[in-house]
Amino acid sequence: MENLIALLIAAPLLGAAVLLVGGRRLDRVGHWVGTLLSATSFVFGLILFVDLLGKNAEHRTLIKHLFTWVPVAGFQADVTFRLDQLSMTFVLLITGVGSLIHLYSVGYMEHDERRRRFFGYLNLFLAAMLLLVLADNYLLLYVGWEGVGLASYLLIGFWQHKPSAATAAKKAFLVNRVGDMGLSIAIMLMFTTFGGFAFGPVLSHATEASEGKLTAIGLMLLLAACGKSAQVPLQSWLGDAMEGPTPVSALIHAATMVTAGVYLIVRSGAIFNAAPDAQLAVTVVGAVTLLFGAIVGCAKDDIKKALAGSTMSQIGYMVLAAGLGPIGYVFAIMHLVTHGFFKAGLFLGAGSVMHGMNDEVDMRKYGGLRTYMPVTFITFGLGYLAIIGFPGLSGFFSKDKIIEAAFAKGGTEGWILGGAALLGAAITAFYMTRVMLMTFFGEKRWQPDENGNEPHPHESPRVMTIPMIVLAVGSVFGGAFFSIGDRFLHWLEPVTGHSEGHSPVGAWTVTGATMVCLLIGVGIAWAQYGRKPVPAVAPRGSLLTRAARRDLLQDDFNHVVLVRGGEHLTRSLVYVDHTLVDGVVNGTAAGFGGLSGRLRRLQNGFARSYAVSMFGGAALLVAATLLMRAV
Amino acid sequence: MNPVNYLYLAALLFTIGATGVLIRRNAIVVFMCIELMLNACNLAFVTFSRMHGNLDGQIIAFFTMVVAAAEVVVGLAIIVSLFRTRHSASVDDASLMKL
Amino acid sequence: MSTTAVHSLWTTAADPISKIPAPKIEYGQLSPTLIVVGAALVGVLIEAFIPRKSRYYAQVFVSVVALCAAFAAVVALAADGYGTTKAHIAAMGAIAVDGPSLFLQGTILLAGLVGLFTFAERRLDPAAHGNRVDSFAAQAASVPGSDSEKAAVKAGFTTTEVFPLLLFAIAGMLVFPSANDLLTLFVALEVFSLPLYLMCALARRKRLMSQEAAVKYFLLGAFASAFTLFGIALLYGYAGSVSYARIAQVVDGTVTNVDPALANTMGNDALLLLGSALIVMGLLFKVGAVPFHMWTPDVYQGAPTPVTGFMAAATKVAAFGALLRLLYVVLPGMRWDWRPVMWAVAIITMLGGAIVAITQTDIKRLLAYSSIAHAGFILAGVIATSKDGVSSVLFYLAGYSFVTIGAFAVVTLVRDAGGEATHLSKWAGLGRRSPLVAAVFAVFLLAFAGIPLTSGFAGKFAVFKAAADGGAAPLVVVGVISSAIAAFFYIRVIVLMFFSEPRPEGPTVAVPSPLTMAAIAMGVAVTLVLGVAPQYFLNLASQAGVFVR
Amino acid sequence: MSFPLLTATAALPAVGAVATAAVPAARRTAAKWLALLVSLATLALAITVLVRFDPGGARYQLTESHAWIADFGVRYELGVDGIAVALIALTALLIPFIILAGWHDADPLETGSRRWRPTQGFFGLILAVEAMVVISFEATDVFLFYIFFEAMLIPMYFLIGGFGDRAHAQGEAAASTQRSYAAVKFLLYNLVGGLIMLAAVIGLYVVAGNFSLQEIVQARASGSLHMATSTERWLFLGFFFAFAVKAPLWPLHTWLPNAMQESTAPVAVLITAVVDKVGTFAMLRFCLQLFPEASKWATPAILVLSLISIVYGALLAVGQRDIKRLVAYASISHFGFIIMGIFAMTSQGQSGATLYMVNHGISTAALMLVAGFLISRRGSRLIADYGGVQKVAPVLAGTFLIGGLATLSLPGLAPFVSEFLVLVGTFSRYPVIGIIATFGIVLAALYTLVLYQRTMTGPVKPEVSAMPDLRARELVVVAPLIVLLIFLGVYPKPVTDIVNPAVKQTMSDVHKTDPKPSVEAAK
Repeated sequence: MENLIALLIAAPLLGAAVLLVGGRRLDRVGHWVGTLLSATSFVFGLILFVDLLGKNAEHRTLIKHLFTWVPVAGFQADVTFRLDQLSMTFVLLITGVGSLIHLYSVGYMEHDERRRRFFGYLNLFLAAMLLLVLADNYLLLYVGWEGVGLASYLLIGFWQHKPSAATAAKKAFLVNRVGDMGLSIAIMLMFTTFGGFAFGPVLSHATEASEGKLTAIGLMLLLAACGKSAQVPLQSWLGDAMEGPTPVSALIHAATMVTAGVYLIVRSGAIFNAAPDAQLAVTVVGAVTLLFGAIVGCAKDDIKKALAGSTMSQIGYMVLAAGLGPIGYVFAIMHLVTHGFFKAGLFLGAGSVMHGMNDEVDMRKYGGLRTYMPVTFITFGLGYLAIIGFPGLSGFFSKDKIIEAAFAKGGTEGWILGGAALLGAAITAFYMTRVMLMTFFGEKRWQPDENGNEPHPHESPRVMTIPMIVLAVGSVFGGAFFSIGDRFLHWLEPVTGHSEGHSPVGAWTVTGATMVCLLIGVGIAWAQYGRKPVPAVAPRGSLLTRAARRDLLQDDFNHVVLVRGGEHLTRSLVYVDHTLVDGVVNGTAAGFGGLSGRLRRLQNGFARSYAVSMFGGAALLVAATLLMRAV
Repeated sequence: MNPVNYLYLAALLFTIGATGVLIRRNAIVVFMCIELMLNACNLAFVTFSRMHGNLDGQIIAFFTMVVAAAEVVVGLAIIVSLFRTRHSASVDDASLMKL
Repeated sequence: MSTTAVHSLWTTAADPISKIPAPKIEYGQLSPTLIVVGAALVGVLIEAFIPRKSRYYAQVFVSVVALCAAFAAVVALAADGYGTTKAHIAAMGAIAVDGPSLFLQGTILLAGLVGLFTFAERRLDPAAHGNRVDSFAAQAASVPGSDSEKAAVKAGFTTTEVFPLLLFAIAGMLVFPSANDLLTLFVALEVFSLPLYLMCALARRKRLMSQEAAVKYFLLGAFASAFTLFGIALLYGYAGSVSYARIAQVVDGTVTNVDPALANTMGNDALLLLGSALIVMGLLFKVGAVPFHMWTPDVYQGAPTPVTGFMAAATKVAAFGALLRLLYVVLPGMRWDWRPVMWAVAIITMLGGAIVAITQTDIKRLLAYSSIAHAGFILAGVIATSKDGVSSVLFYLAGYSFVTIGAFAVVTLVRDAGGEATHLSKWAGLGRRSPLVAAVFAVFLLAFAGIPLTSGFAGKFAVFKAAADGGAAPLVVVGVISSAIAAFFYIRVIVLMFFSEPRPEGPTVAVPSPLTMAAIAMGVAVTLVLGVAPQYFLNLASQAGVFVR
Repeated sequence: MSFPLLTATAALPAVGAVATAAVPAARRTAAKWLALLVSLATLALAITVLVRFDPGGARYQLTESHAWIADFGVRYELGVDGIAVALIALTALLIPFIILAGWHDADPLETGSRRWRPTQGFFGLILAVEAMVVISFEATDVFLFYIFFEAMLIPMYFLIGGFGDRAHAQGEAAASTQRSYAAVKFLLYNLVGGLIMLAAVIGLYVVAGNFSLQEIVQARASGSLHMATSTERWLFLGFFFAFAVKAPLWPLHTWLPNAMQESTAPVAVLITAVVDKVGTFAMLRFCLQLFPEASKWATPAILVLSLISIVYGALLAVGQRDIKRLVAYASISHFGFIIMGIFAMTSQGQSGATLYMVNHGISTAALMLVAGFLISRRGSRLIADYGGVQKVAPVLAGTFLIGGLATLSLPGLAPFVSEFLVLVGTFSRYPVIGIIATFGIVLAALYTLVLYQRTMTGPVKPEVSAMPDLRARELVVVAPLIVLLIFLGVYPKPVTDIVNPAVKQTMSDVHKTDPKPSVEAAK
């Protein structure tokens, strides 16, 4: 059974290799090969899942040691996989949603001549992501970690002929690298602290290490998480990442990769539990990001960017929960899964809309599409209800739990965090309603573009709608399924551990408050975009709005400080290298040249002056000899 | 009379010769000055020979004369050929090669 | 020419004449020198009696035979153990037959032989009026460009006198390093100097420069030897003798039977110091050490290139030999006085030669300055004042002399309308035109630069090692630095030859006769052998490293 | 005695060099094939060495020892430890690719005289360099090592100065002047380094009396050979200076960009991937073993310098407009890592450094050779002259990207393992330095991706629109390297197994042990 774990990764890896090396001859079948292989690995996942369910909770951990990777003295890195409830959850999410999106892409990328390569990249991503969640030590996790980064780089920049896409891809990779730095430092710290970096030893002995070290490790892991999960301050890349094809945004930048940070924190729970300061930092980051993302989401007119902001904010919720410790881990993962469903669904819906609208992304040019593309409308609508936490849908359960837990942290912290979470809920309701209204309601606002061909909105082909439907189903019932009888809790508890939080305010109060926030948000949105028609060109808007449109000026900051500053630094260094470092050497050479030129003049061609020098030399010689005797 | 004085004389002559070499332009004169230096050496040899009461110095003086004569032969030959090509015996004119 | 003999003659003047002991001369052991001198005299007779047409061949034949024979004699003597066990002072104290002298004589003879080949080269210049011509004036006496010269050329005259002159010079050089009293030293000095003065004046092309070189060399040389002679006089005055052994004793204070006059002069260190300083100066002039070097570039440039090559190689060998013997045999007692001075000289010589060479534009001057720098390196070995020091210097000289002759021989090949094209700019792109010649020259340059696997490196290493052992580490550092500087201009030439585009009107490379080829081949062979497998020669040198006292 | 395998490994290319150079002018192709075959045969020998070498066995194996220059205390002593074996294998492996990649680089444009044979010279010189590099990896006699360490400059010098990129912006004349400038710079830098080392070598002889590495090390260990602290330090500095020039270490690095920029891509690879490795190798073998105390004394300074190299090199790489210069500065940054690993004095650091030498060789070869193919197509080294190549030559772009990813040490590719080992090794003893060095990985990503973006992506420039994709020969060069990169990234164990014992030895030579973790958990 363990060997299946390896196959789980091998299948998509094989796909990637075949598709990328295979060359043109595979162009016709490439996409099906890719879809098939990801489906295969999903099937493997299911088999393993069933197998785990067969065992009792304590023995639901499978370890598969493949080979020794880097053995140097005390430094022993193995290629070992660990399949437990946590990673199992992710495996199913990744392969499941992944397969659906493969299917969707078959239709979506139909007219792209490089479709084969697209599927190769998708498979590569699956393999890397699976490696990430199945690794049994941090170094191997690191491989998957950067692997998904690479895949995301390739996919964001898939349309490389667009400079914007290439730039976005580069940006994503670089920002992630900053995070990776954190991860590698964390691993080094683990090595010097525990003499190793495999989950087992490190996590089981976490408490023995000094709190200072643990805090350091925790903060470094948090940095890594920020990079991968687009949390403040490393969130800037996610918005630009929307340059990639929409299925990519759905799979990588909504459902799976961006949640890797949450996985990392939850996986390292033992460390964080022993380092409260680090935990606090995590919660703060989460809270800030969930507001940040929400606010950005409110201002964007680009449907994908709006969704990207929402993703950011939802992951903020998860990180917040993960920062709360045992009372939050389970809910973080649960929200992660449900979010995987509805956010993927929303993105696919957006993709379907764009598909029908000649890749138009500006919501102000949509409007009243519900009649043109009913299926998209319904699935998107269900996803919408789910994400704003409409009672009974999955978002309701998972988010509500997180808000409760936030209050349950207790003390002022609890109130602040909880308040932030509530506020976030309200804003979420607002911007999602906004998206909904601007896209599907009101009257049509689209005109023929400059070369006169007017978009003819139409429903997408079956191959695209089926995945949307499936995901919609998931986002409707997922939450309820998990929560009833605390199924998910019991499933995950053995790994993450769980402790009931006791919030100062009753559970129902929280729920009620959430509902109120929800209604307020929806109401405002309706007042703004439902009742009166939406202007086709964005109004100037308030200061905050304008700031939010520019991602709250975070990019501008980066540009001024990092990019410009960096350019100046490098330019001046180039100058230094040329004039100073090189100059010294050339200077010495030139110096000898000049000296030589001067000495040459002594050789003036007159025999008598030669004689003089000889005479002087003789005199010196004599003088020196006498002097030597004198002293 | 104290033979040391002859040494002083020899030194004096030698210095005069050397100075001549340094300041005179005419190759012949320069050459003569060198001869003067050689003869100063001879004087020194003879003097020392007298002081030490052995004859080596005097013998050497003869050798020196012979050598000097040989030098004259070679030297004059060279200088004359130079003179015939340049129509000048000035040492300073012979400064094609420099630096 | 034993003075002691004569002396004894006088002191025993009272006795009947019949008692005069005949001076005892070991002809066998002096045979190398005697053979060469004899051959030189034969050469003179040839000039007198053999018809002009066949003189050239006769002279070359005689010289070659003589040099080979002399070398054979040296080898025989060495094999007979005169270099080591039987080393002693011959010719009644005038000549030392020991390791260093035999080794150096061997080197000089071989260098002379190779040099002779370049002298005898007659294929480089286009034949004038159907007569093959070498690089020497048709008739030295005739004014350049005059009718008499034209006539001489037309008549196909050649200055075959250079061969006897060469032999005389070699003879002098053979004696120079093995001279064991100051008089012999002086006479030998003159014997090898005078012919060189003459030969410098004999260039066929560029007569003016040639004559100028001769004049400068002659006047300065004579000037220097005057100083030397005065030094000898003072030293004689100090020690009351010119025999090395005797002076050494006096200097050490280990002398027996001190008569009052000697006691008087012995007390006077000024004599000793002045005298030794002046003699050393004369020798430093010959090796071309700063500040007595200024004749070198001009003379090297003006003299006929074969002469330059021979001079650069053999003179250095002989002069350093003499210097070694003087410092190691006569003046070890006052080591603490001359060592610091020599330090200074070595340092300025190394640096001066290297630095000034950087900006040279004439290949012959360049090599001249490089030879100055090398003199500095060798001095570092001399200063070591150890057996290693001696052997390392011997080894260095052996390697260096052949590289030098080879290099100058290559210079003779690169010619244009005006004879040899010695200006560096004309060497541009030589590597493209005739890769082989350029490559060979590059090998020589690398040897000069002391790149490993060439004799230059082995020699430099030996010398520096000896110096460091002798506690002259700073000297080694300076040496290293100046080698770095020197490397710069050797490389410049290589760059010029290989990496720059050949000039359309650039010089052509003449195809030489087997003679020059042999000279060059010899140079390359020695360079590589001494570079890759120097052990045998190092043994030779270290066996020969002991002076007889 | 047994067959002198090591000598053969060095001698074969030497003989091949002479033979190749001797091929008549007209038979250019023959010379190429001859050179290729010789290099392959050498590879075979090197593999034999690899196989015959027993990691568990004696420190130096396949040893040979013959008298050579007794007067200098020099013996012809060869022997290989794990580190040497790895590097010999690397050298022998890369040369065939270099030759193949440079197949047309030395075809004569104009003919000087009929005797002018650039092609024969080019390939002959490459083989000569190989021979000298190999023997300096094998030498266990300091003097023997020094000789070839110096001598290898000459063929390199001719390779740099004599052969350059074909099309040049300012025309051939300007190109040749710049080339010879680069060549002279290369030679002078290294010669000065070498001469200073010569002084130290002589000093070593004065102190030790012979040059045998093993004897000296044993004598020092047993205390029979005492070295005054100051003496040891001076000698160490003398040696280290030469190696630091060759490596190259900041601030002695400026010759490398010029050399790599002006020489053809294969030669550039020869410089960074092969010749420079001798410098870092020598630090590991000679500096640490001969002068352990001085090494430890100098460690802080050297670590700082290497740190500067890492960051400085990376930053300058970002600022470059010339593809080859960019790669050169990237290499400077990587050499910083190698040296840092060596002087971190931990097993991870030194094993990592050795592994790094191998990986860097392969990855630079991959990147630089592809870059060379690119440049040969467009005839320009300026990044700004490219754009959108990915569209017209996807395979070329793909391989270029993989080379780049290797340079930024992406996990899964070989360089990651070594770089991480170096970082961990440094971190475990000098945390601050380790952390700062980690910034290097971000900068590496920056310059690599910027290079890729500017050249390969974006709209297709008209000049590159007709650019052909990789040809068969070029693919044969690149593909194996990439496969190797991936393999060693996934399974570096074969190399580490060979290297570790040697590193263990070196660690004991310098009397250092790895720092212990604060919590003994993993055990």
